Amino acid sequence: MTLAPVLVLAALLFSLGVYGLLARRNAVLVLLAIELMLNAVNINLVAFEAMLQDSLATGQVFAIFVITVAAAEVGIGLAIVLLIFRNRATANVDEFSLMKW
Amino acid sequence: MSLSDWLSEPTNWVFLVVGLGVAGSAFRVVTSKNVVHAALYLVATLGGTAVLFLLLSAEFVAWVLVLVYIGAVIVLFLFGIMITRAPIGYDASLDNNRRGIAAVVSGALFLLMSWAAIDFFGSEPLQGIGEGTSTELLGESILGRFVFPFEIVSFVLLAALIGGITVARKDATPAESEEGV
Amino acid sequence: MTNFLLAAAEEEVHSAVEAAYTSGFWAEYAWIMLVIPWIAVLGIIFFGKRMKYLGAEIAIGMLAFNTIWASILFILNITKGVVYEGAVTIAEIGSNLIFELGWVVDGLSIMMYFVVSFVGLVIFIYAVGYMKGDVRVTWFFASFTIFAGSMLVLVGAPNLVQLIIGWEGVGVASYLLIGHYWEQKENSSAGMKAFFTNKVADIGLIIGAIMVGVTLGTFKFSELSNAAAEHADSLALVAGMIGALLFFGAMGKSAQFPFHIWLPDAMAGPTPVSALMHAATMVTAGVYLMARTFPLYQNLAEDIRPWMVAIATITLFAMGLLALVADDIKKVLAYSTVSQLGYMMVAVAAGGYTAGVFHLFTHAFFKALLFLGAGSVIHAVHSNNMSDMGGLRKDMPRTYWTFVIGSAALAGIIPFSGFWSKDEILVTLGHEGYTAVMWIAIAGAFITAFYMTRAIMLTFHGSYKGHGHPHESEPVMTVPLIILAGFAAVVGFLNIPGVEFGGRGNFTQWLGMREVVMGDHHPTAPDWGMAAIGLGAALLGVLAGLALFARDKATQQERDKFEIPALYPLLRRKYYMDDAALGLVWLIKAPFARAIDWINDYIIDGVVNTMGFLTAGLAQLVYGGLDQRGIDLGFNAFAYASGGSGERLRRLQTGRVQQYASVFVGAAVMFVIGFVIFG
Amino acid sequence: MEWFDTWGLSLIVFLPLVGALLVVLLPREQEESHKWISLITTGIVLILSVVAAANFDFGAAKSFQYEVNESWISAIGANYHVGVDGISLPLLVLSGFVTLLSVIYSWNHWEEPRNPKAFLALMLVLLTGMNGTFVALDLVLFFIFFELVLLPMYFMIGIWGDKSERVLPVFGKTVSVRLYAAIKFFLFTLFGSAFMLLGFLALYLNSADTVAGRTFDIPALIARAPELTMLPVAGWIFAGLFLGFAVKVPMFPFHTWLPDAHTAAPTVGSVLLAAILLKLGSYGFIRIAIPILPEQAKQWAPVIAVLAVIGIIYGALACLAQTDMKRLIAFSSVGHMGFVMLGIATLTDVGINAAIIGMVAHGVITGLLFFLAGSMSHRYHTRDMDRLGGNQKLMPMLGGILAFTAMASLGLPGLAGFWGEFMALLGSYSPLDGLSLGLFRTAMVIGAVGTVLTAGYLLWMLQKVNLGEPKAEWDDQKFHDADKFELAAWVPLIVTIIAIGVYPKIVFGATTEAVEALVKTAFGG
Repeated sequence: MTLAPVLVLAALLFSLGVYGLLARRNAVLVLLAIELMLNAVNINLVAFEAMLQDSLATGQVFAIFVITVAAAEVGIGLAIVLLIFRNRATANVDEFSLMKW
Repeated sequence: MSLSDWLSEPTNWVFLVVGLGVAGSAFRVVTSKNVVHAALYLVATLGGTAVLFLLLSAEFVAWVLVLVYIGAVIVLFLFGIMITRAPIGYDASLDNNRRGIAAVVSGALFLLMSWAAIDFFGSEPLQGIGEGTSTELLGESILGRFVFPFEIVSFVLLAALIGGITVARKDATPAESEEGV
Repeated sequence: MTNFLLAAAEEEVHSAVEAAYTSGFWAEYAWIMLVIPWIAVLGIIFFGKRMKYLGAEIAIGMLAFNTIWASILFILNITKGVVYEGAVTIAEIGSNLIFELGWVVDGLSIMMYFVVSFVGLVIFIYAVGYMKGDVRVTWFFASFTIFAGSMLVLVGAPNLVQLIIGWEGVGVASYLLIGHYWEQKENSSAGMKAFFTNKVADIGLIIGAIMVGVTLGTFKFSELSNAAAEHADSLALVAGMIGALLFFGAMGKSAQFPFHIWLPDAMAGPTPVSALMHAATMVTAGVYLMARTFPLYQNLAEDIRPWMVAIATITLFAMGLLALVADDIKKVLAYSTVSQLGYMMVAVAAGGYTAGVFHLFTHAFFKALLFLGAGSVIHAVHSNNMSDMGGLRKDMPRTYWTFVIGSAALAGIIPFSGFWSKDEILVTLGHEGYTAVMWIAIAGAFITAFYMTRAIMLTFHGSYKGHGHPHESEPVMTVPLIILAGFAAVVGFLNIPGVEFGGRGNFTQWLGMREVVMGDHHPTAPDWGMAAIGLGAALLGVLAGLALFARDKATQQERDKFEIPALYPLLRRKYYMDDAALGLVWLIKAPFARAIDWINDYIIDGVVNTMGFLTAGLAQLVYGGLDQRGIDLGFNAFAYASGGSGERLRRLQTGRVQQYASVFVGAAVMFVIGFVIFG
Repeated sequence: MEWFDTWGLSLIVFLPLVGALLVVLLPREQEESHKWISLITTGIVLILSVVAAANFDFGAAKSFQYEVNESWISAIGANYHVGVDGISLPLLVLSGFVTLLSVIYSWNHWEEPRNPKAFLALMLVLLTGMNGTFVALDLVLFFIFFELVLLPMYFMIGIWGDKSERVLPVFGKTVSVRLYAAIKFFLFTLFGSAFMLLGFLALYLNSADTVAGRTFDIPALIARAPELTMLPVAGWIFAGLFLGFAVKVPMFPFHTWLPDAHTAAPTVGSVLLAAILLKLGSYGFIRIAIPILPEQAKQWAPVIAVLAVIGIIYGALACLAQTDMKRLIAFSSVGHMGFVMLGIATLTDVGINAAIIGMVAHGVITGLLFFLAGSMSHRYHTRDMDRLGGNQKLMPMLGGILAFTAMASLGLPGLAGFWGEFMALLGSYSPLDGLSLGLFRTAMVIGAVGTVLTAGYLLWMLQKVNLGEPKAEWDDQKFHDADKFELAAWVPLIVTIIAIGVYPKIVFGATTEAVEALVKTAFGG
């Protein structure tokens, strides 16, 4: 087993995440795309860890951190979407316009 | 290393199958016209990723991924989808009208990153696959060398928790008027 | 060209004259005359409404007091000569700029004190009758008293700054009184026109005063005269400019062409106002200013005098013509006033100090008389138009006879006062070499006599064309007429060449300014040849008037058109001067002002608002990121920056959140590719 | 009276703050006590200012008197340094005077949403800021007071201002008049003073060679002017100060906050804004910018003169296009302050004296005009001149006072407004040696034309508002003429206008010597 295919897979996931981020209107789906990107990062971390065989297992540790942060992000992100939805009755990103001058 | 060499290794077959599954379901996550389906495809992606982690001998991370993500985050997502009453079922308006640009940009990004990966790590072998990383090592690492980031992350989590509650609480709605200047 | 100062003899004469003059109590306390009108104004405003004659008592009492004081000074001046100057410093800027308020007592100012107080007194008394039952009698007398006070401040001014104070003061009084019936827009507009026209001319006066002040370090007339007499080098450099500017100012107040446009409209005010301000005193302020600064023109600013003569000549002739076609009796007199002001101005400009001031003096009496007579008629027939009058001779005998005397004086019929003063002007013009101007002035005398005959014929002869039965006015109005008629008849004798009164020669000597001995030409014996020509022109005018207007004709317009068809449209439109002025004002007010307003709102404020919006957008961007409502920076900051500018725009711009992200990611990719390839 | 010599000024400055505190502490219901406290406080402040003026040594008007110089923030060398000289004395008295009259006027004139407590407290804080600016002799102190003025005025406009809405040109946005004006006022001034602060800091950094010797002290900086003005950055410093003060004056083209702020502000707000706040800018020029950087002042003088003259003509023409009476008066301020700045630009003692008397005269005259405009819109509920008319008939006394004030405003000789205009023109006929004669004399002529236009728009306003028959819509309405509180506030102003007009020495007596010394120190000769 070699490193490159894993990295390519991670790159693919990341790119798909970017695509989703740019192309989706629904806020929940945008959040999903972000999860994809974070997941790609995790794969990278673990793969490099597997390559380097670090004595502290740094890659895996950070993958765990990323998962934690991702959980936090999803929590707060969804809370916001919820709130906006409650006030605006829409979860579409391009209709968020809360402030007018 | 030729393709036949690569294919001669059994783990690579496993990787190929899992990787295609991950890639395919990830593709469906960002293209599905159904919000619930998108979320379920993400479950598949994450499950595949967990298998991949096992292949890369990161068992602990794999189980964390399954437990935290599939167990909690996705459930959260589904709740979010239900509460925002996103149309469960086919909905063409889930995408905006800039898919072309997005596709070009992300495609270019993908090409760039894979080129870089292959160019720099093209034939880098992965050693020690299958040996497994001891959870003990991880534990020592997290609570030893990385205890400070760990504590910070826990704070972030706490803050996110409180923040999420504060934001989503019903009586904490923002001021009704937005007439500000 | 007479240079009246023979350089060698100058000092000697100067000191000799100085020694002969005395001051005494009456001159030292002459400031009281300048101050009590203002006390009277306060008295009228605060107590006038509760008094029997609504405040007129206070005004008349004040003027009576002033008349007595001025008469005493006048007599002192005739017998002994009086000169005094006093001042209070009201501001000192550094060491070289001092502002003073003061009073000057010399021949010229005594003459003006007397005219203002005496003619004012008579007219105020007349006004009690004329204004009876008016809407705002108290306010009328208050404004009128403001005028009297300002005029006294003006003529008593020892320096240019005080003169300007009085000058603008009479301007305001004029504005208030012309617009006395401000319920009608035309009247308040006439007041505005007067004020505005004068204000334009005042630019000259103010800048001229500034130049005097800076050049000489003082605004005092005495210093100005001395500097002019001594040909002070600093002054000589700018004297022409100063002279032109001061004359520019004088043109406004004395209604010289082309600033005459305000005076006929000023007739919108009550008739006593027209009589006192727009005939007898205020409009002569310009002539007075020229007389006060006469040494400057005599010695240093000679090169502009031909221009002054030219303007005055246009005024005296062209405005006389306008009086021919006016139907409104007050307008006839108004144009006549402008024309006579031209006479005064032409005399002063040509170098005839005494001639100009003497005409000012006589004109004050007979023109006030004519206006009051016209007022009496208007009071009786309730119309200003001569086409509504006619045949009033029998109904109003006292008005008629006094009006005739006034007209005779104005037309220059011997022995009435106008004859003597006009004759002196003609002599001066001849003597100074302005022969062409002299002949124009003689033609002007013809026109004067002509239009006055026309006015008398149309008003008092023929058949009555108005409504109701006109009656002679009550004594409170006719007695002033008779008094003024008496003066109009005799004041001319004061300056018959060679005839002396009191101990100090005649009017010419009384007027001598203290600072410099007036050396302008004043004949010692009458010039009977010139008198005959002038009188002949006047009589010709009377005859022409009689010939044309003795017969009663149907309407005013018919007569005019018949007689002077070529000139008629031009004259009826007043040479289109008013239209030009209105056009100018419109130009300033409509396109210019609107353009400025537009620039202010759209361009300057536009820039400001754009900056404001941009800044606010930026602020929202930052604020949005920190907002406790949890608005996610990445999603919405740009949306806020774009602001709520319509659904369509908003969608476009919110789309940009992701568009921006596309660009951002794309650019990053390109950058890295570029870096990889070229790096 | 020895204590007065040292702490009198501080009392004048901070007593209003104490008053404001008292007002704030008392419960909202006790309106009468709020009013009385404010009245007594401002009254005492005015009395103290008058006492200060009476004890002022006019023979030594050029030196600072009642001076206090205590160390304050020693780390940056900022001192609590206050004092008055002949230049600031008239303005100090003016600010106490106008504020007292504003309190009297406020007695029964409250704009919605009433709340006298807050309004009076803000007014008192404002008084502290204004007095403080006029007596501060330390740049930090000056800056603090200069900015302190902003807040109360911001709230006055924003809370008690015009409740209507208007559509912004160009953008087509509908904004609330008062909020728009308040924010514009605030941001504009803040924008300018940011640059001013930079200028102050640059002066501080260059004030001495050693860190310990650096100072914000104005007299010390003036003493060091010859070195400071030769600095390579001196031009930038002056530009910063210029921007800060020019916005406050305001000079064309930084004036656009002024019509909006004036129009939107409550009556008393406009009065204080016009009477005193605008003076802070021109005072800053005289007190700080010119004496500390004389060479730069010379270089900038033509620019200032040109902008001033543009302001005069521009303001007058803009006035002619207005339909809103208050906005017209606001624009007239642009023109009048143009004369003030023209006087300053000449850099002569005549011109600067003209500027000071112009400031005082504009303070009382335009203050009175805003009082009148406020009282009229109080009664008619409109400021649209097309709807007004015949005011003289409906309210003779108010109309008469309006006519008088308009006359004063157009610079009628014998009233206060004349001296500022006349002497500004006089000064620009012979500006400081080295300044372009041609430019300044052209400016003089244009300025003189400006006086004509000024007369034009004021008479036009009088005709539209005061004269003619009242419009039919007012037929069945009862109007009460000026009441006793209004008269109590206005009559002192009228008397002042006449007094200064007839006897300008009231102002010049204090200023002349100080200005002369200032010009001499700055430009020699």
